[in-house]
Amino acid sequence: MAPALHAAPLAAINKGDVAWMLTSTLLVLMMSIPGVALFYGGLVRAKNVLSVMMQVLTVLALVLLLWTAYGYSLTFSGGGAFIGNFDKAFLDGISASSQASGLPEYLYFSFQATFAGISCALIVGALAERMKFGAVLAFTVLWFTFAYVPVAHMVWAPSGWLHTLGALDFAGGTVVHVNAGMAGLVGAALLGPRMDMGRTAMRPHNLPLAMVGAALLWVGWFGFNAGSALSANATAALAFVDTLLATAAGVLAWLGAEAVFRKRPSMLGGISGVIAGLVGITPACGNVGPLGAIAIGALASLACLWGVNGLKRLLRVDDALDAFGIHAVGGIAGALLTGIFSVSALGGNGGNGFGMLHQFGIQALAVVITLAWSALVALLAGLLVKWVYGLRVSDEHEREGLDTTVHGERAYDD
Amino acid sequence: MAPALHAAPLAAINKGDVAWMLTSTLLVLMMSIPGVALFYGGLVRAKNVLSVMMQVLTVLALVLLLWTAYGYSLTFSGGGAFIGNFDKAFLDGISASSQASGLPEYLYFSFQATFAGISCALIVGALAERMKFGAVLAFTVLWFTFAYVPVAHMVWAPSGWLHTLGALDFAGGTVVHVNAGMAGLVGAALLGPRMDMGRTAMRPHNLPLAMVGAALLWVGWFGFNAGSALSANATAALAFVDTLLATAAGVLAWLGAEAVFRKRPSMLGGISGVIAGLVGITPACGNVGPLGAIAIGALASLACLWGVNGLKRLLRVDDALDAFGIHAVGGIAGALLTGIFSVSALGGNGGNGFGMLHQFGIQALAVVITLAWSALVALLAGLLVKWVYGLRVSDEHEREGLDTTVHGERAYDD
Amino acid sequence: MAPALHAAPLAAINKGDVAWMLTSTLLVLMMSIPGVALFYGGLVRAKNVLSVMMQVLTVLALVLLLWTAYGYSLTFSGGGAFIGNFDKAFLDGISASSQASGLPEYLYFSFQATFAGISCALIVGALAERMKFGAVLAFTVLWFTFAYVPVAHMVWAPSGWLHTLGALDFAGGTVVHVNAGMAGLVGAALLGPRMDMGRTAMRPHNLPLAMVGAALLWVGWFGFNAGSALSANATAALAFVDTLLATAAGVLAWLGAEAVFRKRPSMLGGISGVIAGLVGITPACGNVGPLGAIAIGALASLACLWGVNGLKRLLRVDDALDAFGIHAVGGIAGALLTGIFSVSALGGNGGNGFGMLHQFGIQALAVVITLAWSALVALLAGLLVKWVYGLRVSDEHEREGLDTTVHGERAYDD
Amino acid sequence: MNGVLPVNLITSIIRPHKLDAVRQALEDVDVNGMTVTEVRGFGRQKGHTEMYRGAEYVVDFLPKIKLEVVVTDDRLQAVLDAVQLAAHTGKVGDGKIFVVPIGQVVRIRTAELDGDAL
Amino acid sequence: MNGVLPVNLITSIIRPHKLDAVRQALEDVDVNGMTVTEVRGFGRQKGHTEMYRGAEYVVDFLPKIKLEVVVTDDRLQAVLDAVQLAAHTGKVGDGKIFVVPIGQVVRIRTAELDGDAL
Amino acid sequence: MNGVLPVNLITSIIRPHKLDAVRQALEDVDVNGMTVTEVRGFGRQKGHTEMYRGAEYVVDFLPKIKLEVVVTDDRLQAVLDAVQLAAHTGKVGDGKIFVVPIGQVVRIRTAELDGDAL
Ligand SMILES: Nc1ncnc2c1ncn2[C@@H]1O[C@H](COP(=O)(O)OP(=O)(O)O)[C@@H](O)[C@H]1O
Ligand SMILES: Nc1ncnc2c1ncn2[C@@H]1O[C@H](COP(=O)(O)OP(=O)(O)O)[C@@H](O)[C@H]1O
Ligand SMILES: Nc1ncnc2c1ncn2[C@@H]1O[C@H](COP(=O)(O)OP(=O)(O)O)[C@@H](O)[C@H]1O
Repeated sequence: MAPALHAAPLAAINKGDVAWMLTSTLLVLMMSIPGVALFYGGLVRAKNVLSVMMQVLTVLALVLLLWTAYGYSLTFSGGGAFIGNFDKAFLDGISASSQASGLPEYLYFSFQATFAGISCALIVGALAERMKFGAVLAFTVLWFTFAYVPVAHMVWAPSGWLHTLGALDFAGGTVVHVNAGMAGLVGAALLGPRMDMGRTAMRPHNLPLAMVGAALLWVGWFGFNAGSALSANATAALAFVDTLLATAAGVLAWLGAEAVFRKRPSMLGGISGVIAGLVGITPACGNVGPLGAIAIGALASLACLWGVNGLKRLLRVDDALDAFGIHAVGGIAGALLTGIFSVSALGGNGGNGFGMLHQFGIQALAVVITLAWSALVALLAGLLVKWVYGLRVSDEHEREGLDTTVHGERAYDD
Repeated sequence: MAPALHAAPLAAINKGDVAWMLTSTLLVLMMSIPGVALFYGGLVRAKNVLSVMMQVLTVLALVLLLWTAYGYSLTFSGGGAFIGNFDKAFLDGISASSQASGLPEYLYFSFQATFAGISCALIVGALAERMKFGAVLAFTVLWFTFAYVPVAHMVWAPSGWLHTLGALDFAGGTVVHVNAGMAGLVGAALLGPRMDMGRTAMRPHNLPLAMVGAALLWVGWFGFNAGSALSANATAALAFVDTLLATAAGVLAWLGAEAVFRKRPSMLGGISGVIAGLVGITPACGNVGPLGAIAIGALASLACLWGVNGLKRLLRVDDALDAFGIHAVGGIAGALLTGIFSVSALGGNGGNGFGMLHQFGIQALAVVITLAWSALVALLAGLLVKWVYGLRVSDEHEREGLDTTVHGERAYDD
Repeated sequence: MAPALHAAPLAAINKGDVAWMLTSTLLVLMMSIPGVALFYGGLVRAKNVLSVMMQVLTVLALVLLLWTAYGYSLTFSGGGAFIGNFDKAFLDGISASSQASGLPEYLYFSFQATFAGISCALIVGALAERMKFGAVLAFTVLWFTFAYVPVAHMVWAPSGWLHTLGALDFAGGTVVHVNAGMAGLVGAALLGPRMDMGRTAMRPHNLPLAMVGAALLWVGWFGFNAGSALSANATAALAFVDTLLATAAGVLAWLGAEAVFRKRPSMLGGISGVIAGLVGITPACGNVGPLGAIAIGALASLACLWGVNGLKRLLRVDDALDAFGIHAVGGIAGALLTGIFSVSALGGNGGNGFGMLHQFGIQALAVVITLAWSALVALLAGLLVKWVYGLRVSDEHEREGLDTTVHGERAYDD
Repeated sequence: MNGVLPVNLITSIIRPHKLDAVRQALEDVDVNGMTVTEVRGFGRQKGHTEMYRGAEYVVDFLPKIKLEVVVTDDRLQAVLDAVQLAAHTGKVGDGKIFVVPIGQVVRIRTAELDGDAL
Repeated sequence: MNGVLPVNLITSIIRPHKLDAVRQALEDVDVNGMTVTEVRGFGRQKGHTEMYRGAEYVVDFLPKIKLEVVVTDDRLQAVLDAVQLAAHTGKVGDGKIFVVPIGQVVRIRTAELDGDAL
Repeated sequence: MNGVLPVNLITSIIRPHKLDAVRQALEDVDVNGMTVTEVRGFGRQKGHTEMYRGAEYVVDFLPKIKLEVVVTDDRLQAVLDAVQLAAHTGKVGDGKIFVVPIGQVVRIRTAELDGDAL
């Protein structure tokens, strides 16, 4: 994502840019609801589908307002290396005629707001089927404030530390996916596994629903990736084609591996490949060429396949819907591969001065910083919430399901 | 919504505007199908889900053709105070090069057509689960002709009475929501309550479906609201951010109230808050600032919470899916609050000459006129249809469900 | 669809065009997933829903990569009458600054890629519920290579044979729908009927799902049709309004016929009317006026109603989800009617030199060529796959359902 | 203590929309426990027709509710009468009641037996 | 009138895809009423395996159909034979038939009893 | 061969989440066949409340599992004990076990009868 430039507020705004960014913003909103809500909702058991959908919706709504209150300002206002300032808190000083990055600032604000929203919504997947509703909200608010906002500032603000180091993260692979996936892992570890874990099968209750969610995520992701060009220009077109092809490669890689190793390629595998390919190409989509995108999509997909199998068995954490196994692992793979495939010999737009090894190092640094920062904040936030309010619902509520016990309703009826 | 200006048909059209309005138009279409169809379909019992979806689809198709035949012309052609003329009936005189409001007229026509479509589709919710299919169509056609068209003309045509009075209704809070909600209430009163009302629980048969519907309504509503700027400009961006934040506030207000008063915030509450916030901000979104939008979203949501509880018990009408309780109540709240939050001291763009009390009066007048006009037309239309054709299906059909008895099919099978 | 012009690569690109075409491309992607996946998924029995969704997703992913490898180049590069060349295979020579048809070439490439994807995905409907997964993929790849690519070249490339003859196919009625429908018919005939055909009812397992699919197809089809203008201009607006109204007419025609002949208008009928109207208007939408569009929508719908009833009984082929009965029949009706309603006396933009009879002949020729070519390729491809790998799953797998036996998972669980 | 009385399983196949009425009638004769299953019934009553893409056919099974109540002998007749009255519409398809003598009943919670277990 | 003959409840657990054949066979021996329930069976027959994100396991219950038919003694054997033949595939998992004597039958519509109620 | 022993149908109504434990307990006493139905139970145990747009009400039926096992007389008591123990929580709503003597059993696959059919 291009950094927010406030230099030329009086320049004429191109309506084609505005048209595309209005569309992109609603596409990113659509990724959260219904996208993630459907994807996660379909993957849990029928007794908990409303609870995850509620968590996604409420976290989104909450973060949109917090973004208004201080998130936007702390991220994009002011010149600190680690955090911004409060000058634009509550949209102070912004009017319909304000501009940012060549767009009406309200639009730029909205676009960025939907990124904050989906980042927090993604975490819900790791915590599914056992966490108190209030605890989900509290945990998310703390993480948003102390992890999302500073990391976004460090990576995207012109003065941000990682930005000045030269870390490449076109659309948010590190800020969004590595960041959120790590928080999910820590949260899930603090929560402990679901009570029936290992004893009964925790099958998705409605895979077609999850498939629709994944499909809408793909569609919406064009807003996320091509929208991060902040303009209807050639970079947007590049990000678009990269997003299209990396995802196709992600699907085929996952299904191919399943066909070889398990004989039966699965729907859950196919949609996991969709997400993995999308996550992988996110940091790279403005920098690598279409063939590089295909490679990244396939490699990220295989990395995530390992993430939800081998790595998951190693970690022994009940990351219920694989927020870490897909978003963090895919995000790490993507960030590192961006360093490689951006080189012009591999079709990237890295230019002459681009040093693959050097860039790889910076990318790795950005990943490690993000992982560490996010994990630390998630740990402290989770412990605080546990101590003050408690993290888990009672066993009886967990057994009966969160829909009836926490929200007083059932998903399905005759 | 800016009035249709036909003054400068030869001016160059900006392609950015066209791009955004093409997108907006399909977004508003998406609000009806699948948006409203899903939202309503999920909220009824399983034996009636197809019937409401059919009603939404058929009403939409019918109104699109009637809009072509005479609706557009009577609304936007001619200079009357209460109604237009037939000059553009059947799109007479319009070609691909015609312009309206700075857009290709075919596009302007299409955008407005989708507004007419969703207004009529909304009414279906009040009448659900017991009305003859033919009666729904006849009732809707009459109401469209004698209520929607004149009210839209009065509010949006440059010569329209309420328009010249200065009523503010940026995207159609009065024309669409108050208007349709009132028609639903009258229709439901004429129909009588569903047969099991009060004896058995009429639970939503599929809340995830309704949630997806609400989510797509939110996404599509950006076409409705920001599209009403008719241009990819700063006003569209303002309407966009207002629509984003008001809805978030609507969700949190409803859930907060449920958490306080019932201990258990619900999914149905959350999605009701989505719709309530959206309805509330609709008339205001081109005029109030983001903080005003948050206030309006929250207040409209609380008003609707009362609308579907306290008020509903008062009215004793089986408005099955709360077309009145949410759309009319939220629309009224929004229309009145527009008068307040448009003032520049509260972040609105009311300007210097803007008198809050004066505007509040005009807004109230527009609401009252719309309520009265819509109620009268709905009453006469309902009585006529009842007399000529009958309104309700037989008890046996109602008991077995409308899907099998009216449409000859079942929604779900193994 | 306007042919790909590569003449002026250095001309300034209009960002409004780019904005609309980015949007259009993702809309066409959305037609495949979730559109077609939902539509087909809802219509099969519960034990096969994942299998059709998998086939749609995997075919799409595969074709996107094949389009990159050679499809795009063979279709749009080079000046042959029947096929292009390999100059742009693997996007050779294309960079972010390349242009095609006034757009960034990556965008033009992506837009066309989604057309290839949906064409192949449509075929899946005819083959549903009994075909080996690998056989679906192999059959599709062969058909894509030897039928889709040459027909698309013949119709859309400036040097293509049917293009130079003057065949009108604005958005792909012949290339996509006639072509794919015919392949489906031949494939289904080679496969043989589903084992319970005629003995048990093969009811749709989830009509609301199919309804959502149809609704998203309608929404996405604006990208397909109005996007085929390749610009946010007056032609796009014309294609838009035509697509809106033809579909409305398609719905009402089908439901009207059902109401008259069967007393009970059905949801399956309504959504079939949606698709029929859309298919019918596809070749015509840049050429006929709105009233012509209404006529075409209604007539194509009635033709398809016959296609899935009378004609289907005649053909005695188990075209499971009516890929031929709707897409080919509707496509043929649309192609022929385009020849008629393009005449300016009927509101079309045929111009003075336009000869209705002459054009009708050309349209018929294009249809016949496409039908014959597609059938031949499908026949050879099907026989080859049958011989090498086999087409059908075992009876036991078919009886138990393809979801568990081929993909190792079930769609629904508690 | 009615642990000595013989016990019967009364199985009723009824119309789904009659469930509430039958439950009420059973409560009125002081039967508060029962188990309900959704079943499909074939019988004299014929179903509606459905149409799908040209294929029209009669649905020959109909949704019914199976209601199982276990009671001691002394209340058998009262329950039979209650169900028969409450589930009655007089049209074909009202359903049947079957009575089967039961050998033994156990309440899982308390391990009480037979009449005491109800 | 066969109101005096003893009555039996025949419960058959069969493969779902055999339902149509069994129904046909029952009609052929003039049994037109029956009640059908979707059940899950555990037994010798083993289910397929399913995989979800790395977790692979055997599904140990299988969908079966429970078919309940009430007939008088004179037709019992004919019904048993009809079901056994029609539901037979010869592979593990074909299912079982249980016969339980019934004390009383009531037709709700008419209050007819026992054999007359069928 | 235990074809001569009397046979019983043991029907247990249990809590859904106890199904796995009960199945395990049955396997431990060498019972490997059973049939399971999802049912709804009314009884002393009261359901949760649900709210929909202002309407709040108690859900008075509860999801239960009906487990049917057919065994010969010699194993009846072992099965009863196994189920009672495994399904027990001690709270209201644990459910019941009913035993009904069976007249005849047929294994469809082999046409074996009675004890041999199990
Ligand atoms: N012989 C039978 N055995 C088991 N169930 C039966 C039998 N006959 C009827 N039923 C059940 O009773 C229901 C009603 O029977 P039906 O013949 O339609 O009407 P009625 O009970 O009024 O004579 C059927 O749908 C079926 O579920
Ligand atoms: N002891 C039993 N009690 C109740 N139902 C049983 C019993 N044994 C088997 N069944 C039912 O019969 C079905 C078939 O039994 P199974 O052992 O798999 O094959 P077969 O009947 O061919 O021996 C099971 O799925 C189950 O529903
Ligand atoms: N008289 C009865 N007849 C049939 N089923 C019963 C009867 N009483 C209880 N049940 C079943 O047993 C379940 C548990 O009964 P309940 O009274 O709630 O608790 P408990 O078994 O602990 O006394 C009920 O939900 C119902 O399914």
